[in-house]
Amino acid sequence: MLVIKVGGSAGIDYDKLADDVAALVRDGVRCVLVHGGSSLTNEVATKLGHPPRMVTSVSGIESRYTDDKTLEIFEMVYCGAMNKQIVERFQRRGVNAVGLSGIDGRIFEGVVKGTLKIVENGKRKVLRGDRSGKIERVNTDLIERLLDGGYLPVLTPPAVSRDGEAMNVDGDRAAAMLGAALGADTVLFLSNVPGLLRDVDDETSVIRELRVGDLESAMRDVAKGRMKKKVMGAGEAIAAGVGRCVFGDARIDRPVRRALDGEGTVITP
Amino acid sequence: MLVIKVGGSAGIDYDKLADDVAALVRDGVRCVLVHGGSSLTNEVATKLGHPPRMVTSVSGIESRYTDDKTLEIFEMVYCGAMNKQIVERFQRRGVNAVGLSGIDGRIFEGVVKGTLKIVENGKRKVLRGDRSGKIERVNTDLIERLLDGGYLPVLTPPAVSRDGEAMNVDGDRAAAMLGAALGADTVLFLSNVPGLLRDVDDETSVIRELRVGDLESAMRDVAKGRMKKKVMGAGEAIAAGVGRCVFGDARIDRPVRRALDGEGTVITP
Amino acid sequence: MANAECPICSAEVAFEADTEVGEIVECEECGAELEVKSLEPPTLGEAPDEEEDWGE
Amino acid sequence: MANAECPICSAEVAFEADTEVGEIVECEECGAELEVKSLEPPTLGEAPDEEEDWGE
Repeated sequence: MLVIKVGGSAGIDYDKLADDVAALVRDGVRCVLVHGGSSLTNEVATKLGHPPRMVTSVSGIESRYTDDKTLEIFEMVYCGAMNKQIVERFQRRGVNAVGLSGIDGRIFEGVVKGTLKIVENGKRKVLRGDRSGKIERVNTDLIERLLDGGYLPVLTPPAVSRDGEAMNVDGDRAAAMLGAALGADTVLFLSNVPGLLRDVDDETSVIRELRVGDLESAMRDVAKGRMKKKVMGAGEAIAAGVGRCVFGDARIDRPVRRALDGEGTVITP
Repeated sequence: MLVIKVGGSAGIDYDKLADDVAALVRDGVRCVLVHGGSSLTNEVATKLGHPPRMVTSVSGIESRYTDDKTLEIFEMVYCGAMNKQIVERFQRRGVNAVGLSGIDGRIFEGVVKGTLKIVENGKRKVLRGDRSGKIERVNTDLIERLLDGGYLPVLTPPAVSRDGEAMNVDGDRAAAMLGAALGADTVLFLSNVPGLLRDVDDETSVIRELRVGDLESAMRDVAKGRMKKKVMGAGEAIAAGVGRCVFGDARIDRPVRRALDGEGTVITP
Repeated sequence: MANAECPICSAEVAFEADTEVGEIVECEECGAELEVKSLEPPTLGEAPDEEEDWGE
Repeated sequence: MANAECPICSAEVAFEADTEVGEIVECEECGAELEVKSLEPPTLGEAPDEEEDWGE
């Protein structure tokens, strides 16, 4: 079982990804895809006159302040444009994909934060009405029904809270927990960087291997911004029994195959 | 088995609908919901600077000219905002809904038109690049898996062509064919009118009953605009074995229950 | 006024001043439904056949 | 400068000129983390506790 998380930032080639995953599915590999959509969301939100408001929590982690209006735009892009265009790419390649958000079948279930403590213009503030949250449970029944039926699940945030409210969650963390819940051998995190870079500005400075014990220091000293979340997610996946995680490049040919062969940052227990 | 099509025009109360359908699901009725989203699509398309272009075919039927950009906006609204907000309403009511488009699992499969013959400013024209199409087959395997798992399928256009391209289709026709494919006893068409009106401007002029034999004349003399498609859809559904179709009002309390009790226009073989 | 040749019976078909690309015109000789392919040079093709269909 | 009462130890807490609603301030007496509930009248409440979390 293979879980593949592909980012939503510019520069990612979804056709190359679809070619590679379609080949794996035809070889009988059970795959589940999780995708993002952040850059298109920023574009559409700005055009609709509700530009994204990124906030940095007091513990230094950046996230999108998700009020009701933002969540609707988030759903339009992640669950609408991105999800269905990725599903369409697979249908074109004869792979019967099924696109779902974490709300559907309560696949990603958790707790809405509601309030966030942020730092803005040097001031510490409390921010309410944030419909972001944390996943606590992955309900795999629906995914297993799809896999048994020969379908390729293509999943996306948002998730759902226990009392049924849609909530924005981090896609990397969702993929990590999904991998753990499905007992995946490998979880791939493909994005617009070749792996965890020692020097963010030098794409050749990929750290080739990490043990789960090294992640703490990698989080502190090396990982920046969104990569922090990927490292956190990978750590959790491996702690929950996933065989290995690989941070690979989603801009190259055969991105999945090459990540499986170890091209990028390979994290093992 | 009950198929419920609810329109996307303004004035429709999705909370009342969700209350009613949730009660039916709890009573053990197997339901499938199909929804539209036209009015929100027009709004978003205009804000994004790609206003909707409605065209009238040479045979007098109005439809949305769906170029690539329009299809993306269509997916954002139907599959993103509308679908997930309806699914969320059910999750809040403890009903485990699963939202899908016709591309997912190739539920709605058919043929892309590509070219359309329209009348515009009095001139007859050929219009190309129209990603609208006609459904020829409903693949019910995925829907049956969901129903067996106790999930409530919440479906939406677009559909998919044989070679895997997303295509815009009429939701009413999709619901009619779905009802036929699932062998539904009843297909409800709920919209912002109380039924098929003898006089479009008089909401009390609901035609209470119609036999499938009367539909031809109803199409010609009574049904206007979108209602034409509903009448066409109903005729096909009944011809394919559906027990009855009811055109009911989606703005009232208990809209499903009251349509099932015959409130609106009831069409029988 | 520009003229173009009917692709079916090669008769001369006159374009109106406000004829547009994509417009459907009829050949007065053979009655075929033709589509204006281009204005410069004036070219006609057979119009696609009638397919009744709707979109949402 | 406006003052408000600390909800924990009722000490006086001074607001800066640019203090905003929602801002987190510390009570110098008991060190509690407080949230500025309103400016007119100046009111403080306990700040929600630290919950580490991320959104996409």
